[in-house]
Amino acid sequence: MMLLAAILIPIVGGALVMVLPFKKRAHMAVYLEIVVVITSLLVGLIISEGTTGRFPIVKFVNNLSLSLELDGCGMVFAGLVSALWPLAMLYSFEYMKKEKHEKVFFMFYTMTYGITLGIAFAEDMLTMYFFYELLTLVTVPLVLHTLSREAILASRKYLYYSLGGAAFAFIGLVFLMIYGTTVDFTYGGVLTPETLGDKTNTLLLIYVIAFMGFGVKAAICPFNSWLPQAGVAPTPVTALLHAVAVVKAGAFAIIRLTYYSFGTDFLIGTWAQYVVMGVVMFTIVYGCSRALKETHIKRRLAYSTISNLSYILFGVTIMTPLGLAGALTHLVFHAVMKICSFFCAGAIMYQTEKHYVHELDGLGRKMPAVFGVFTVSSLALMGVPGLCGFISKWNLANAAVMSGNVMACFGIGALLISALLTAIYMLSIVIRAFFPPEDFDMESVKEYRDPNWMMLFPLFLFVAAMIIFGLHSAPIVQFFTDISNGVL
Amino acid sequence: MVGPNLFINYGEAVAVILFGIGFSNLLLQKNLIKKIIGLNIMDTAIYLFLAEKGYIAGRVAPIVVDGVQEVEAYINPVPSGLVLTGIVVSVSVTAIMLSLTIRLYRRYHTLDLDEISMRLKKEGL
Amino acid sequence: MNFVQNFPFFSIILSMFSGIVSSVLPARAAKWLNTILISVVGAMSAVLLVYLMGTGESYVYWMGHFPAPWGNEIRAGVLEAGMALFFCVIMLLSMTGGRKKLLGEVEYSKHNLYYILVNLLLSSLLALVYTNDLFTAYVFVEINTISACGLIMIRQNGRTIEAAVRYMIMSLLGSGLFLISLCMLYDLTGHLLMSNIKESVAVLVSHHQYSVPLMTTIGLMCAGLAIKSALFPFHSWLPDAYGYSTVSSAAMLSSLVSKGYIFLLIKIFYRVIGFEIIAESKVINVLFVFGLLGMIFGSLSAIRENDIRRMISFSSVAQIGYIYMGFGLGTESGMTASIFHILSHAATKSLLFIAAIGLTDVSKGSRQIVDLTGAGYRNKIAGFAFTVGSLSMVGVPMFSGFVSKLLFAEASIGHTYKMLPAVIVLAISTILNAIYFMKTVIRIYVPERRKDCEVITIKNEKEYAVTLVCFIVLNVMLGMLSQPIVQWIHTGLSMFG
Amino acid sequence: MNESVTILFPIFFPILMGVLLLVGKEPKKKALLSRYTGGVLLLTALMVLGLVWGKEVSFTMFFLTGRLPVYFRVDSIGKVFAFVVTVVWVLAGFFSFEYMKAENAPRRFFGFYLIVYGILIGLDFSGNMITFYMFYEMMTLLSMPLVLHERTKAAIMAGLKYMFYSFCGAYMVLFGLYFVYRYANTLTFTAKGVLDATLTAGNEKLLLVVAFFMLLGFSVKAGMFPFHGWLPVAHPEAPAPASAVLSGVIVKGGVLGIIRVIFYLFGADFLRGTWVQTTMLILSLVTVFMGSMLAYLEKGMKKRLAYSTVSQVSYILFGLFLLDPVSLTGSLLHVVFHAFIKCGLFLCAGAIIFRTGKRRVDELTGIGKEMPVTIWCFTLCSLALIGIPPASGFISKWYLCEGALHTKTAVFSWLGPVILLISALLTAGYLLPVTIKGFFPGEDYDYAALVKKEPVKLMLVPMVILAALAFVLGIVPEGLIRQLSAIAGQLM
Repeated sequence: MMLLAAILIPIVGGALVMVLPFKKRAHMAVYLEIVVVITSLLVGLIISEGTTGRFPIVKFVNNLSLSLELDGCGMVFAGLVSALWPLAMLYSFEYMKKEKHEKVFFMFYTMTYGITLGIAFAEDMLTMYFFYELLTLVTVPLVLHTLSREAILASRKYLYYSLGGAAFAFIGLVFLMIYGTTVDFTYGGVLTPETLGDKTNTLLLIYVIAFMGFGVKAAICPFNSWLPQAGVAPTPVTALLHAVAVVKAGAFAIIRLTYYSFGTDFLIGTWAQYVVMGVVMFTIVYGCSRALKETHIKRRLAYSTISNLSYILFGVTIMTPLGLAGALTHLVFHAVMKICSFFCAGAIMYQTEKHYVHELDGLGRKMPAVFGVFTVSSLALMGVPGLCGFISKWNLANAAVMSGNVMACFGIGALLISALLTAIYMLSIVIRAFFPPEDFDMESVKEYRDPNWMMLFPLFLFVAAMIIFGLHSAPIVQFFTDISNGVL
Repeated sequence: MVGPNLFINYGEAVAVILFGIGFSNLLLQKNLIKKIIGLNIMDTAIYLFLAEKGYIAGRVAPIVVDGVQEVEAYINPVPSGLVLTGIVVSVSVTAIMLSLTIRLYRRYHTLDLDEISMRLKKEGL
Repeated sequence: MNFVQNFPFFSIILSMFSGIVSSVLPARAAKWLNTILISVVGAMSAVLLVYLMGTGESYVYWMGHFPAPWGNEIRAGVLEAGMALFFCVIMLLSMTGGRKKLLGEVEYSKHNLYYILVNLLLSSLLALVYTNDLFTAYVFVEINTISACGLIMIRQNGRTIEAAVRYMIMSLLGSGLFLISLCMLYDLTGHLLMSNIKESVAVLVSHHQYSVPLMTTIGLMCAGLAIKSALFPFHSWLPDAYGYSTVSSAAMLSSLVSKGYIFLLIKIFYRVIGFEIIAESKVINVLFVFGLLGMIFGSLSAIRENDIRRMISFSSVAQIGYIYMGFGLGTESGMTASIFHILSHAATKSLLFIAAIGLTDVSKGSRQIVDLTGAGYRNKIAGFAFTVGSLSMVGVPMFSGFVSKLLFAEASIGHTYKMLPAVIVLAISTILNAIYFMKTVIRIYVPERRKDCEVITIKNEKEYAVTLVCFIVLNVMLGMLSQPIVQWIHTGLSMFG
Repeated sequence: MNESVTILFPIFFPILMGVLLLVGKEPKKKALLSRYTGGVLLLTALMVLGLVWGKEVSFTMFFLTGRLPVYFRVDSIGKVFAFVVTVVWVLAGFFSFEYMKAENAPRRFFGFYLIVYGILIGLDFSGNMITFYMFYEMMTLLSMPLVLHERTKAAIMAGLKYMFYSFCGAYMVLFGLYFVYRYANTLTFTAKGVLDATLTAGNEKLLLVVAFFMLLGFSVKAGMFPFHGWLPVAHPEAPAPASAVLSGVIVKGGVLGIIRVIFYLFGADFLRGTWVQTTMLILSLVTVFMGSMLAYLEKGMKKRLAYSTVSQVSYILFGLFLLDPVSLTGSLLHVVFHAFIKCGLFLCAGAIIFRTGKRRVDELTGIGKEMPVTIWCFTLCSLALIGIPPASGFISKWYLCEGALHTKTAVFSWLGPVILLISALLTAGYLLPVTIKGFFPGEDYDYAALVKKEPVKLMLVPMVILAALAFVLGIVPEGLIRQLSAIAGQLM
């Protein structure tokens, strides 16, 4: 019941924005912040109470139903989202000052929260698919927001890709309905040898198809081109949705698909595993190299997101409990790092209207706070020990080594190459900002300042999170390990 | 199985051939009038077929003139009924087609369907 | 003999009669008559449905109390009654939705004629649904054709007439095939009543007699009805006919007329030939292939199209492809899926047509998609309705389209050869649908830059809005509460067998 | 071994101070800056020396995750390196007070200078591989500002190149690290290796590959062929004191890493006689020769010194890869000596540039007349580097050759010494001309235009000290040798 409430509050609350008459902008801000915070508190409460029972909403065609339940993975994703959303809200109030018709924006922005929670709480494949589709639809207006030509193109592309991906994921869903003992997520999978019969290869094929389908949202190569394009959306969207909510939803769905529906016992060691792992590894390197070439800040970050998402998927495709633990770790940690760096980029754009890397010379001197945070997040993304990025990378690589899977070992190579590239494309920005060429005249950037607290507060919080996770990650990693062993 | 049977049921054979002719006319002719003719050929072919089926050699129409004879004396009346109904239908259809044709001809002064549609494209309706 | 059992007969006769009557009525009265008629018939079918659900078995109604094999029969089962009800609902909504447009496009003097045609259409549809006699079916097929043709050409311009002619020609070809195959069947079995034919066909098959002629007959019959319901290669007439006729005609044509033929085909499968025989025959494989092709090519040509009405029409080519694909699976579940899709497509497609009209009206009547920029803001309800329709077409959960997609996929799985092609094509066609529908939706929600043109925001009259709302509700109901409907379809099919 | 927090002070005190210096505001007087830095340097130096003379202590800070503690320990090797670092750092630091007056943004320079000092101490005292890796990466990141301090296009490119190479190496190491973690029961440094025999059984091939990667990774920092590319670019670009410490000490970070990997993770016996050893020996020898050759051909002063670093550090690596106690002693000796010598040389070069602005060797005719003391220091250091007895270089090279000669490594036992000698000749070839030309400019040099350009005390003193060390350690090496050979004994 509370689960449903947690989903509905933001949806309804968001929808109300359009009808409620707000005297001042501030009122709306306060109202929305309250809605979001309440939801987050509710989610926190639910999580603290631990796993819940099954809660059916509506009965669908032949004994399929929409129903909610909270399990370990759900906890992670829900917790992550509910932790980030209020901060993102806070940030976006400041950011959206300069944008037009923000009511619509905030409506959808808040509703997305609910939908994302829905994905986290989904109890079976069908429910998740349901929210998954909704997520696409709700986020399209956000991409479309600026209504510029490229925004239209981007949102179109986004729609086609996501819906298309969903269509293929749908096949997987149906096959699970037929061949699985149930569509409910059960750790270790729902396929049983007697249901399989001689269909093994078909089902493997279907798994690959479904993987690709969900992978579209997780921006695996070759279905990633929508993500950088969607960068035309306002930064809060790019940061929260295209670095966390939406893309992570894709990764989350794949986790569900692999560990909770098809089951690793069925997949591990099959050609399907090698295919998906190969794709993922390629994406890791590909994303980084594209990021290196890209000079638009947000697009560069978007490409880096692409490769980092594939880190998560790499963990998933190892298909061992350790792998899942690694994946979850990176799921959470990357969310923090990437949203942080995106917010920095947003702050830079907001303050200076500069969008390209080569324009950033010497800004570090003028906006020390923002660029300091940016530096930390880039170090974290590189995986410098002492910051959270290192931990997740360590867990992933460790899982790869432990699995004794040769291809996984090459995967480590991919991870490290991408780490190297990350170092280059992130630090080149930092160096530019802090060490402009000597002949550069600081007068040209003299009027730029750090943004106000609404923007800075989230940033500092993220930095704190990165360092804390980096230095003392034992408890949370333990939590992930429990989940990945099917305890939770 | 062909040979003799086909020869015995030459009526049906002819009917089917006719049907083919009519069908292809209706399908392929450009000229509307010819299409309509094709339509009629097709329908008539079917009636011929039915009649062939209905007639049994050496029997009379099921009309009682000299006292009721046993059933064997008469042919099956149903096909005749079907033919009648069919004729009605086909006539009405033909009527509609013709009326449409007239309308089109008034508009475009041609009976060539393709040309008409080309004109329409030009009109850009 | 319960009184309720007369209802099918009553509704047919009533609608024919009122058709004749309204020829002498003034347009206004004709309109009311038509509205009342449709609602009454709908009510009757509803009552009948309830009654049949109660008794749980179908019944046969002797016209003039001649017993088989001489008499002409009406047969009513759950499926028939439900279909009749559904057709009535859709027709009512389409009429109310398109009425304003009708005023604009057809001169007032001709309105009563229009209502005549509508009533005739209704009667013929009902007859197709209820009759138990093949030849009667043929006759009403022709009536159906004629009235549909009338509906197309009632809006008098070159396009519609040309469309009408093309439609006429194609459907005449179809009915010709149907007729000849019907005669051959009569020749083979000596019966015209479905049930009797079925018995004798069973005998023939059991003795392996006449297998070739039988198959030919089935093939011809399927071909005929496929042509009439615009299966893929025979769809050339469709876009013009749906695209240029007045909107309520288009809605009815797309959602009722073609569906009537398809329903007849279903009846033939079950009641005339026997589903087992069909399932074994090669015919359904052909249907399956053409269904798949239709799903792809219909959508492709819809993508190329930049006239919104024609785009929607092409999409219904694709949808009909879905239905035939379901037939082609040759399984009970496939059939169920097809029947459900008949419903959902009918609901969605007429919704789309009517919403499209609302959008074009506020865009200076231009039907080019580019001119629809921002129409969604100018005519809110229409925009919303169009969006809902599109989502349902794309198969987003909680709308009807999703459920039928689900059913199709479920049905296709487990079939040895047809499984993979079916699901893959299903997915691809979903993407294609997404491409052209979502493109339009985004387009209508982009406010237009050009300030020079005065922004026309028309006040929707209640009737129109209410219609759209009803359609949306219908759609969502089909989407969310599909369970009982699927149940109903199952019982209906079991009554058929 | 007893826990004690004292180990943290020399590591984090300078880091903290450096950060304060960076975030704090520009001081009123330049002098304040240098006093502050000097104070911090001396204090830290004292602490380090305290630890170095004290007995072995260790301290576990906290756990990163699972079985990954951040763990410090003062062990014998660490002590040696820490000592070298301290000496060099302090002296170079004092030199830089004067030198940096010419440069802009001295505050930034000193800030990072202090931080890197702390990090190096941390590197030397880190007690397990994770901690080591952590400080290793930080060293790269934070020494980069020293490289691109002057912010010319060239400097920035050099900095990026430096970073790129170093991370390449670092990640190779990390790659190996994952596997070591798998096959070892701990990552804590323990003499003779940590590999768990039961786990490794059957996986030797894999582990050899892993070891190869790790060695390669560290040798990037040590500027070994084929990864020497960054060194001659990065070192000359930095201001003289920075290049002094870079060449003198930071490259030794790589050396330390290699020592840790060979003797503390895998164990010498695991590698002895494998293809890994052979490859590494070849590479190191190639580097020795190539480096000195390039230095010989190079005209720019600092660049020449940088190339010489390339070759000299590979002496050390050669000694290590021989996996022999004697040669190991030689390597350790060379670590110490080369640190002092090279630092001294760079400081001299810096002094010359500072006073005369001459950067090319052929401009230095008669420089000896202008700044005799500097050139004297330079000469002494050169002699030491060439290895002319009794200067220090001779001792280390002697040990290296001796070690090489009585190892069983087939061809290398004689090839090694030969190449070492050749490169020694080359060293003479590229260093002595400076002295000779400097003191004997020849006939056409007009003594009228001669002006004394001797730098101030603050710059002279460090140079003199270093030169003295370079020479004196050669004369009285017993104590040092005893210490180092004892260590070498422990490790094999």
